[in-house]
Amino acid sequence: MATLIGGLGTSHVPSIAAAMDKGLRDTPEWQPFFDGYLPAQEWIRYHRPDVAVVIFNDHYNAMFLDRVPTFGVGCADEYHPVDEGWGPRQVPPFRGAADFSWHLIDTLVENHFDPEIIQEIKVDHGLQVPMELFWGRPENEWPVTVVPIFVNVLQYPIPLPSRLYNLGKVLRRAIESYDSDQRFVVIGTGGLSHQLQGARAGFLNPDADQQFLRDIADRPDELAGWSREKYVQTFGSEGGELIMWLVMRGALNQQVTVRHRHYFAPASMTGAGMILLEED
Amino acid sequence: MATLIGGLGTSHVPSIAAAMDKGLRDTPEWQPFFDGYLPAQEWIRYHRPDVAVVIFNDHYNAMFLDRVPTFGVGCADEYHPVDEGWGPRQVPPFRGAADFSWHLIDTLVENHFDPEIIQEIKVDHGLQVPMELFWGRPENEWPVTVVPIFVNVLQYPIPLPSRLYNLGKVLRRAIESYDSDQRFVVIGTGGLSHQLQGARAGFLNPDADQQFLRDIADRPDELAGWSREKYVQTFGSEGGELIMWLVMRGALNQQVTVRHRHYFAPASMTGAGMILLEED
Amino acid sequence: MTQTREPAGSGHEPARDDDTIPDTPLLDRKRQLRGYRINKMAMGLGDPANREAFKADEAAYLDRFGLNAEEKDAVMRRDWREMIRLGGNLFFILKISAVDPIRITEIGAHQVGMDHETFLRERLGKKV
Amino acid sequence: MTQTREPAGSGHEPARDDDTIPDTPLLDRKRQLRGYRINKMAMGLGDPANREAFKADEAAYLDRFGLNAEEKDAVMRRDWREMIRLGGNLFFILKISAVDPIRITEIGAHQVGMDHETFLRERLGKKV
Ligand SMILES: [Fe+3]
Ligand SMILES: [Fe+3]
Repeated sequence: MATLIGGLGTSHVPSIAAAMDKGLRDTPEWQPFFDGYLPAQEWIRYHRPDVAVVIFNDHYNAMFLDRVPTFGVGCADEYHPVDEGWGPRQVPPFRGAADFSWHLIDTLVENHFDPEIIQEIKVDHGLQVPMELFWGRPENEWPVTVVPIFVNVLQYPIPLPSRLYNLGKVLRRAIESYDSDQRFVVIGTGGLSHQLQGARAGFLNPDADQQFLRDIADRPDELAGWSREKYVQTFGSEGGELIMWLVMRGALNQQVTVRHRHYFAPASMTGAGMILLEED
Repeated sequence: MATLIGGLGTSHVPSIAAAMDKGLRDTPEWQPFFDGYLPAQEWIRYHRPDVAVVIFNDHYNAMFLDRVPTFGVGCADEYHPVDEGWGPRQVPPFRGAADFSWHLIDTLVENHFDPEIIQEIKVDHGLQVPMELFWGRPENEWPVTVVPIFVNVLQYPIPLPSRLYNLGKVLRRAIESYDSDQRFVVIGTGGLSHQLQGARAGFLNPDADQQFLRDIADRPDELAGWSREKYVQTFGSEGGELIMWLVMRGALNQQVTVRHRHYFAPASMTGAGMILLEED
Repeated sequence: MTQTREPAGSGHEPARDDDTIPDTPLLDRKRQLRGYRINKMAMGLGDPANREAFKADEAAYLDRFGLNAEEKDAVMRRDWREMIRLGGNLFFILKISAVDPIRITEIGAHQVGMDHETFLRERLGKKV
Repeated sequence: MTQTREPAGSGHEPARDDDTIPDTPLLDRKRQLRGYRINKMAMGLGDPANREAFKADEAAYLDRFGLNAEEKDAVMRRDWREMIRLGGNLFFILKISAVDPIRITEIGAHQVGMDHETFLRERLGKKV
């Protein structure tokens, strides 16, 4: 049976991608941010996961409002970077773990979830940035396959935080029942606090961000019980996407150890950070 | 609060549409089939529902395999007939009950369902045929608005029958909590037994069909407990779509009265029929 | 009409031997992956411009969707049984019958390996 | 950095007065219905050919998506606050900033009604 070796949470701000593309990694403005990811990169190099399940949202690059799934699971062999307006970024395509994706979809449907089954789609910074932050950008090929889970966190109604937490629990069941010796990581992405629109634009909440980085490890049930409004109130209109970390957390055991935690604000207009969790 | 005045079940075979288009309604081959719908048409004329919630599947006319939602709810103002290969049929566009659709989507998400939110889409015979069978084809405008619920009954994994039955229960909750004096009918479509492909093509099971027309009224819990395989085994590969009637049945009270029931086989290659249920 | 009609012993090999339910090709994972190209090509026939292209130069139209030789051959010969075996799903390939008419019962008979009359009589219980 | 930054009293009317959370335009039902055209137009800019069309004749490009006079005006004046008020969502209209570059913090400042430096300092806690 497959093994879940850990959970990662991270921001996926497009400015991080732009900073990498422009070679700003080691500038005074960005270096502290990127350096905070070094321990996680080391952990990845040491543990070499085979599959990354990445929970993120498309930011209206690959999907339009005509059809918005509450959540969808990619089961393609390959996911190419999408054109977000500047042309597709020069990142190698992501290889899919299609066999597991189908197993996950089967498991979800058997457990009363209603995924969209996605066989052909491109991926935006929401998936690209986390992959680059943890694996670095490879020359040709990614050393890991991916299972993208797309969540609607933009068009209302967005899913309940508790629903995403429970989705994580079924994801774990799928990994544990998957007949394979592959090693899995689950990556929740998005956030932390930011608001890009309205008269409250530029809203940041570093204290709440840091509290979230503690609670996601120690009090996930509490965070899963929050209302959607409370997320938006606390983390801003776009920061509400933090609910996607609950899928990652739901996939892990109740007891976890925080291997690494990092926070930096603001990256562009966003409270940015990451966490690395291992089960006890 | 809105009122649910009854439930309808019916086949949606494309040959029925073709027969109407070709003026074959009163031929010896088709007349007995169409005459069986007269009592339901009369019931509709007498009760004048404002909104029809139609549960059906797209037959790969408006959606491709790139993105297949387990189920989706239309919330458009208008749904035009799609081109199924012969050009769009000359049927007036269907007016959407968009306000209720959004209320339904909200209610579903709050009740741990994961709909695709559909704002722009065309509809195929799966919706057209039931509407024509019950309302007749209008000159200009339909006298009723529609809420299309699209269900994946073709690409595996298809949803569990029990999931669709529970979807019906939440649909009822949405109708009962909808602040309006509108009158609703819910229409489950598809089936009955038929198989269009493979060496078992032409499979029909009239006895099971007739049993289903009894059990959907009296023993819905039992039918909701069947496996997907049992549906396909009993009703054929395409007949398995009968699971969509469970949404309609789930929306109704436990105790119902059968106002009318009709069965005819085969319509083209399909066991065809309908049921009209009122709550006691 | 009898309750369940067994497939006639037509001597045909079944379309696929690992179906959960015998002789019943479901659009399951394996089949639809295999048939993705055929199905996408057929889906395209919902667009009038593509129907014209199909009529004007069928081989070129099929090439546009990357069909391999086996798939092209099955489509061009209107071998419905073979199209299904290759992963085609009826609701897609039915659009070919809109361009190049054939009754659905003939498509059924062809898959079963019966002549049309026998199919109507034995499977559908028609008096012919 | 303080825990919560209150919007400065800039004298601007809020973008919308019925937000559940003040000054926080969510892509809720009303707003996205209103903004459907703008958002579809902006989504189109993910395609290089559309970007060229937008650059070549902006008004014609906007007409193609049926924008009304008010919407066209907001886009052509790059009035970000107004585009959002009209139902535009930032992730769509951000694609305009790919064609006609502007920093996202400038878009933020514009919506708040602050000059860029003040926005960076007061909202984002930057030392400028
Ligand atoms: Fe995001
Ligand atoms: Fe159907």
